[in-house]
Amino acid sequence: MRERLEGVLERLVRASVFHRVVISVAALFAAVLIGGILVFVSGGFASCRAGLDVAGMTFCYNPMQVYYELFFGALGHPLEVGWQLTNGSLATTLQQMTLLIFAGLSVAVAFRAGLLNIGTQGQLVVGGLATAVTVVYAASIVPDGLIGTVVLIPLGVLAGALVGGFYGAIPGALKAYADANEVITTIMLNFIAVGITSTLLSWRFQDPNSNNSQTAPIPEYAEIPTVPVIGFAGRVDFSLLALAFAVALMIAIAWLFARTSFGYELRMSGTQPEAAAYGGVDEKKMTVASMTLSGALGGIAGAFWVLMVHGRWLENVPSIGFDGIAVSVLAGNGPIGVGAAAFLFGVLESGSSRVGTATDVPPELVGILTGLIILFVAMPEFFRMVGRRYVDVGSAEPVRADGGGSGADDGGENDA
Amino acid sequence: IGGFGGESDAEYQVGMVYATGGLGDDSFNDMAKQGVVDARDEFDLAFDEREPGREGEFPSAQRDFAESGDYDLINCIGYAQAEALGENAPDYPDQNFIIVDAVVEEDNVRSYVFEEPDGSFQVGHLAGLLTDREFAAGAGETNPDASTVGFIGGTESALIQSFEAGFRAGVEHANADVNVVSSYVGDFNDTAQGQSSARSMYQNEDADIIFHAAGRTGIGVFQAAQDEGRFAIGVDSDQSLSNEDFADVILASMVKRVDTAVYNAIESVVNDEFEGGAAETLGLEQDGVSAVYGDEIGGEIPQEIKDALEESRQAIIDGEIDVPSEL
Amino acid sequence: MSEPGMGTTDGMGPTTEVGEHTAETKGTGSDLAVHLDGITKRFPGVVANDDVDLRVERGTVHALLGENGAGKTTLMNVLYGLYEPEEGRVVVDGEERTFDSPRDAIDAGIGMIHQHFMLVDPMTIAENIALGNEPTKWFGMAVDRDRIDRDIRDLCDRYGFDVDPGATVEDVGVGVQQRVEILKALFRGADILILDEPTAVLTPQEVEGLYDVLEELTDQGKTIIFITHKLDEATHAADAITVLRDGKSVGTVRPERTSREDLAERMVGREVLLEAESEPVETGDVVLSTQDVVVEDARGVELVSGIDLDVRAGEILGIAGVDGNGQAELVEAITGLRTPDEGTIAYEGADITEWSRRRRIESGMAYIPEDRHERGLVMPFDLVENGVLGSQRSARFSDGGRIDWTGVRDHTEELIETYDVRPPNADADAQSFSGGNQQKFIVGREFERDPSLVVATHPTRGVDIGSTEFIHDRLLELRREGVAVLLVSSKLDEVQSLSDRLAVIYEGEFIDVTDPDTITEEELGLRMAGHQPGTDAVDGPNAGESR
Amino acid sequence: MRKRFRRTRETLARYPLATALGGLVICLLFLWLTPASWQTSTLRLAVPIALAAIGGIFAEKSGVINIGIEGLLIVSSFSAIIAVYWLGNGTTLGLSNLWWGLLIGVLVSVVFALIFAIVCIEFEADQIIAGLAIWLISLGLAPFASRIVFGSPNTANVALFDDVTVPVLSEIPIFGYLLFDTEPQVYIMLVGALAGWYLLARTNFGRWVVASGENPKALDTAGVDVRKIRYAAVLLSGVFAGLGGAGFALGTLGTFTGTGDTAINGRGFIAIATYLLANYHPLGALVGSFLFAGLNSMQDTLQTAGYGLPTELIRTIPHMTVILVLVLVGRTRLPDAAGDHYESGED
Ligand SMILES: Nc1ncnc2c1ncn2[C@@H]1O[C@H](COP(=O)(O)OP(=O)(O)OP(=O)(O)O)[C@@H](O)[C@H]1O
Ligand SMILES: Nc1ncnc2c1ncn2[C@@H]1O[C@H](COP(=O)(O)OP(=O)(O)OP(=O)(O)O)[C@@H](O)[C@H]1O
Ligand SMILES: [Mg+2]
Ligand SMILES: [Mg+2]
Repeated sequence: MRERLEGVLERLVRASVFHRVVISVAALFAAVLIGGILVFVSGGFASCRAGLDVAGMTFCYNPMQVYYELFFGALGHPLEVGWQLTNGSLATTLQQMTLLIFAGLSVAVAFRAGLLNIGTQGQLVVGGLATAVTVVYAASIVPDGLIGTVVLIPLGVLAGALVGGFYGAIPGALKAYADANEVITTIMLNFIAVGITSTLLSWRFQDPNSNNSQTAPIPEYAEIPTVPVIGFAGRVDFSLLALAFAVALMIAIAWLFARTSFGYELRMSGTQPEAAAYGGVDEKKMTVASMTLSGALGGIAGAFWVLMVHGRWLENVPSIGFDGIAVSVLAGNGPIGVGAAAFLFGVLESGSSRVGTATDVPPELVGILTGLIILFVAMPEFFRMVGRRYVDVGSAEPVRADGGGSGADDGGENDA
Repeated sequence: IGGFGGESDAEYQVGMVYATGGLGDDSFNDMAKQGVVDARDEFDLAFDEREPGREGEFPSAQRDFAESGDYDLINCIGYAQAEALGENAPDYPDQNFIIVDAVVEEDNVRSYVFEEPDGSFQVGHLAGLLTDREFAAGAGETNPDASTVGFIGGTESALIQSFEAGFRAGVEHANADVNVVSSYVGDFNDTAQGQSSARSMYQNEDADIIFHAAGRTGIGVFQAAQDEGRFAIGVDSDQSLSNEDFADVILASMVKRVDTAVYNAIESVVNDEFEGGAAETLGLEQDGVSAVYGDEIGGEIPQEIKDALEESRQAIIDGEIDVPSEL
Repeated sequence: MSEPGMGTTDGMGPTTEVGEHTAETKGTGSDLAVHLDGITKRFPGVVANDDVDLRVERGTVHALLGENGAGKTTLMNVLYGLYEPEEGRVVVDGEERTFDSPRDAIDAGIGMIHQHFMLVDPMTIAENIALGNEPTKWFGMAVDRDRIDRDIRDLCDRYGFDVDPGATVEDVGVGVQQRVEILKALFRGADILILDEPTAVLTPQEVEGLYDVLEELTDQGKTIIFITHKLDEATHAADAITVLRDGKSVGTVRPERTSREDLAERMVGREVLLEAESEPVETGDVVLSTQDVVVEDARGVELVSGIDLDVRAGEILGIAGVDGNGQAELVEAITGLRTPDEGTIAYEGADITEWSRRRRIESGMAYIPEDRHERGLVMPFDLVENGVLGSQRSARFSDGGRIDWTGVRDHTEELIETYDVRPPNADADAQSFSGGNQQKFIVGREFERDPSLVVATHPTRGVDIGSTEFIHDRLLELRREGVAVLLVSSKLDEVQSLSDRLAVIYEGEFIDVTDPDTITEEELGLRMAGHQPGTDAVDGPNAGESR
Repeated sequence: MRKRFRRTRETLARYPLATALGGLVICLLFLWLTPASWQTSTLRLAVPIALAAIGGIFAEKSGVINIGIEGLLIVSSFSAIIAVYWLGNGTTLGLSNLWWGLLIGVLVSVVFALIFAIVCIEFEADQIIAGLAIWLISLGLAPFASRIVFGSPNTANVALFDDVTVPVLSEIPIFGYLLFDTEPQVYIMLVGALAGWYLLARTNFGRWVVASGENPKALDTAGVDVRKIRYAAVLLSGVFAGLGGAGFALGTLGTFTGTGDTAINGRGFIAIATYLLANYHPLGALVGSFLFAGLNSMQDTLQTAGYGLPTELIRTIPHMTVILVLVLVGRTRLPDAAGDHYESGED
């Protein structure tokens, strides 16, 4: 009986996709639960005009309301009357999701290759600047209108991918040829990316018409166009085309991993580098190649941030790259999972501004929640233990004798 | 689902979109908040706040308020919101906005700009006059043998550089021989680095007085001043009041009355007198910017210096002194 | 010759032998150092020990014999407190004990030298010996290093060991490491020593040395249990032998009353051929040749110092040597896992020194790596994915970048069937197979690559008799088909019986290349320890170990 | 070229104490030749880096890579400040409230380290990911709490530690004034580094920590509970990081800034780079922290002296240096079992 159950559990544990989903959902719930407790308790220390009085203390925050705003706010309050699918909040959610898919894929590719690329952020920063600068300069020689759109957008994405890829190749090469730990170098390169881009900006690319630290705007026709009729209309900085591209890229990466020699070699390098070397993979080249691919994806995230969201590059790039780590981890570094995780983090991102306006709860809450989710996702063993306990309670008492007791009589028999 | 905090049923609703750096900066944003809090105490008013973490969040923050249609006025604090507002304002023609520190030429936007270089000129003048003398007050004293003053900025942006430009002009106006050293920490939040920077100025360059325009980083300047027994000049609000722990080294502050701007705008809305499309310049004359002497040690500044400052103030107002706004 | 009832399987209880055995000595259990009584230990899906009895008399050497996976290590881990048995009693020195951790076992005077040495490589020998039992001074504020050194010196004197306590473990040879392990146990006052496959990595001379040590120890009243699956060792060194099969004890015998054949049959449960015979075959062209190959480590120390060799088609060139004498590096240079610092390597007439590993694979070089867990298999991948390892870019399984997984699966299933990989489940992860089955799979994959050269390193290491036999047969078959084979092994009987020519490697150089049929095992052992043929020792007694 | 570097590095690693002393001598030479403000700034700015690095050494040596150390610095500095704010000036139970603040900061850091330890050791979480999570949680939690208490992500100002002057010793020329007339957190750093080195190199606990990171199974079979050692090492990393964060807060910051990357501003990550460069030697980490802190305060000196390099570029000097040093001296050898779970009885 016990073995049967163990077998079932074992199989559950083995069925990795299902397993991943269960763990991720459980982690989400656990994080939400703890976050809720945190919100409620901290409400006891905050001051407010009206609150919930419990045992002489006044609790100012209602966790239910916070989560209502966080999760439903991000979708534009679907349960309220007059809800439209194409609302601004949902657009923001999907916009973030799009960017996070790129960033998450970037991290996933490196992680799968066994490289802890913490540098997606830096790759995104330099890639984005390259996109903006390229498009601004190219716009002066390319005719405008539809031709401009068709030429400039791919050109911009390409520029972002190339420069991001190059910036990712640096830690790759440092790792391959100088044994420099990639965690450290990528963290450092993130700082350096900020320094370099901001120097470049003030040196040459600053928009002369603005006091903000930013490049000149790219022409309107070079921004990712929205889909007419079914798309999100108006000024929402989101395009279904971009999301479709992200999803396509996601599927392409999944295909790359599963079906191609390169993907096989990449996964093998990540799982067991010695075996990969044995199997004919040049470890150094693979390190550089996978970091380049990862960097290129980071650069593409930067490109879309520029081409879809702002129409220019601004200093203080949001931490899409770091969130990409969270997305990839939550997805177990699987490309398809990245889509789902990116949606969740899109919701968190967009919902957090709803929380900020609609409640008095400090907006840093969302950062804490993100951390908690990652923490719980990182410990599948915890949920396995919880699960096992749950299963055991429902089963017959397992037979488990400690050494000693039962064997006492046998000894005598043997001696006889 | 209702929150425990309780919904407000005030007659007027105001939205605040603060500059990056957010509340708690002891200066710019806190001053803006002071304005809306003052107004709330005065009128039947409630307000909601957004603190974007970076420039890219401004468009959506403004839009969120405007989209709901619940707000009688949306206050956009900081020059960095200008472009976002320039794009958003025409989309919501019935919504009233104000912007501080920049001009947005739209019919529903009222702009408030401050003449920071003029205010900085004033404190520069003060510093230039004091550094040459023997002066001790509170926990600080000058070194009469060296005549050096310092400027510490947050990031090296055009706005902050205009503070430095005014400050340098003021120092030079006082005494062309005084040496001005300057440094940009690159961060508005790194107290430790601000401290280290200021320490280096006080110790290596023998600076007597440092004027900071560096937000939280400036706290480090005050700490260093206290440690080294020198002086500092605050920015945006009267920092000898908002940081009273350091009142014994804060000679003066270059105050920017963002609170007045916000209060006035709200008042005009309440009185139904809001006038969009106009830009209001707040300079020395309007008391929009001014050198405010430190609460604790300001009184010990010699009268002739105060008189000299008053003189230069008038000269600027009268256009006799031309204060540069660029380095 | 066979004892009555011993040739058959399970049914015949251990009672007879044990009874007989104990009857020869004191008769009661009172002088038993260890008595394991009805031990059962299960792992998910496996019963590693099934109602095992073991009685070990004080002051004797007791061998535990069995195939891979028979449960020997598990049984000893139970005794050492690493595992908690589901059933059964552990009686030590006549007292029933429950060991929750090795600490308890150590306190009861048990020391264990594990199959894989439990040493901390970057630490010194002294630090390792004292680990966990450091005497302290200044109220526990500091380790008393002088006292450790003194105690170690005392122990070395008493048992005739020769080690340098200040040397770092990773810098000394396996022979020394093993002595360190024994010293570690003695240092904490062990009276009962468990040695798990202590001879796997030793030269015959070192093995002899170990026997002497064991004798010395038993003379001092210590009790030894040692695990092996080598028949000779058990019969040679032990006072009593207990055989395990499939987790069950199939009896305890005295070595003088049994034969190798009989023991082998007990272990395997059927009759086995103990040696493969290689009949002479026509050789062809030179397939592989190296010239003056030099390999240095990161510090610039030469690991391979100028090796020349030729392997012809249809020939097996054996390389014998104690691990760590450069054979691993030589093989890596040949197979492309490492670039030689000097010298050239030619393959089928072409200079391949600069070729990548991939190119070598594609040109028909098969390679059974030394370490199947690290290199030969991607452990978390299933067998299908492992089946294409090395061929992922070959035209056979891919068309310019895309892998034909259906083809790979068919191929893998074929491999599983031909090479009798058990369980025959292509979708199971490589790590879920036992060592022997993993090895069979690797061997199959490499042999079925249609190679012109096979480089086989320790192809049967840790593999039980049955599988070993099979692998040897396949190797000889390939040779008959005209494949060139380079065989590296530290098992003397293996290299000796399979090779057509035999080279002995010592400190990165070939000591000698001979006809394997004309050299005795003892001579071979001497060469492996660095003795040039016909001369005296080139170095001191420990020369082969410290590098 | 590479080989030579590696050889140099190995030689250095072989004589760690000599290397550390050599580094120290070079440092002192620098100190002698450079302005005093640079030196004091360097010492102060080195505090969080050095102590966090030493903490990190213990955790990683025992086999648990703690990249959440930045988070520990954040929570400890925040809670130290808030504790002092609540306690106010004065003394409690005969101990200055600043010291209570320090203690509370350390305690909070230890609590976070404990959570991290449980997650990694008990629930076998991936250490890098869990460390990242600890950082993210701290990064959110400190300003979150600050907003609830102060209505702002930044706290109020509190008093700072005063200098403590050691009589006589402070009269020593060149560095007497630096090392013996300074603030408590600097003493804590110096003593902490020495204590860390002693603990690691001279006590049996230190040996067990090393064994636990290199070959836990060997330690286990030698009768020492690997889990206990790892718990102890991670908690110790919490203590050191807590001392670093709280000492930095109460000795230098005097206020906690919660916006952006907070007042800690990546110093925990620099600490990780520091101990990797120092090849896990606590005294080496101390010297390494001087390198980074020194580069940081050098920026100030350069800028005020009017060398007009772009600020943004100067600010990346420490980061570039890290990469350069990593490339030149090559890979630090991570403990063999770092990052792996260990379960007794695993084969
Ligand atoms: N930790 C474990 N988890 C699950 N199963 C195990 C574990 N350790 C051993 N086993 C199982 O127990 C059986 C006995 O293993 P054990 O290591 O005792 O064999 P052995 O006789 O020492 O073999 P070898 O000669 O190869 O060392 C193995 O076949 C294996 O299936
Ligand atoms: N830690 C473990 N968890 C689960 N199963 C294990 C574990 N260790 C060993 N096994 C199982 O034990 C079986 C045999 O393992 P074991 O290592 O004893 O084989 P082996 O023949 O002794 O190989 P080797 O000689 O390489 O050690 C395998 O089926 C494997 O699944
Ligand atoms: Mg085994
Ligand atoms: Mg075994």
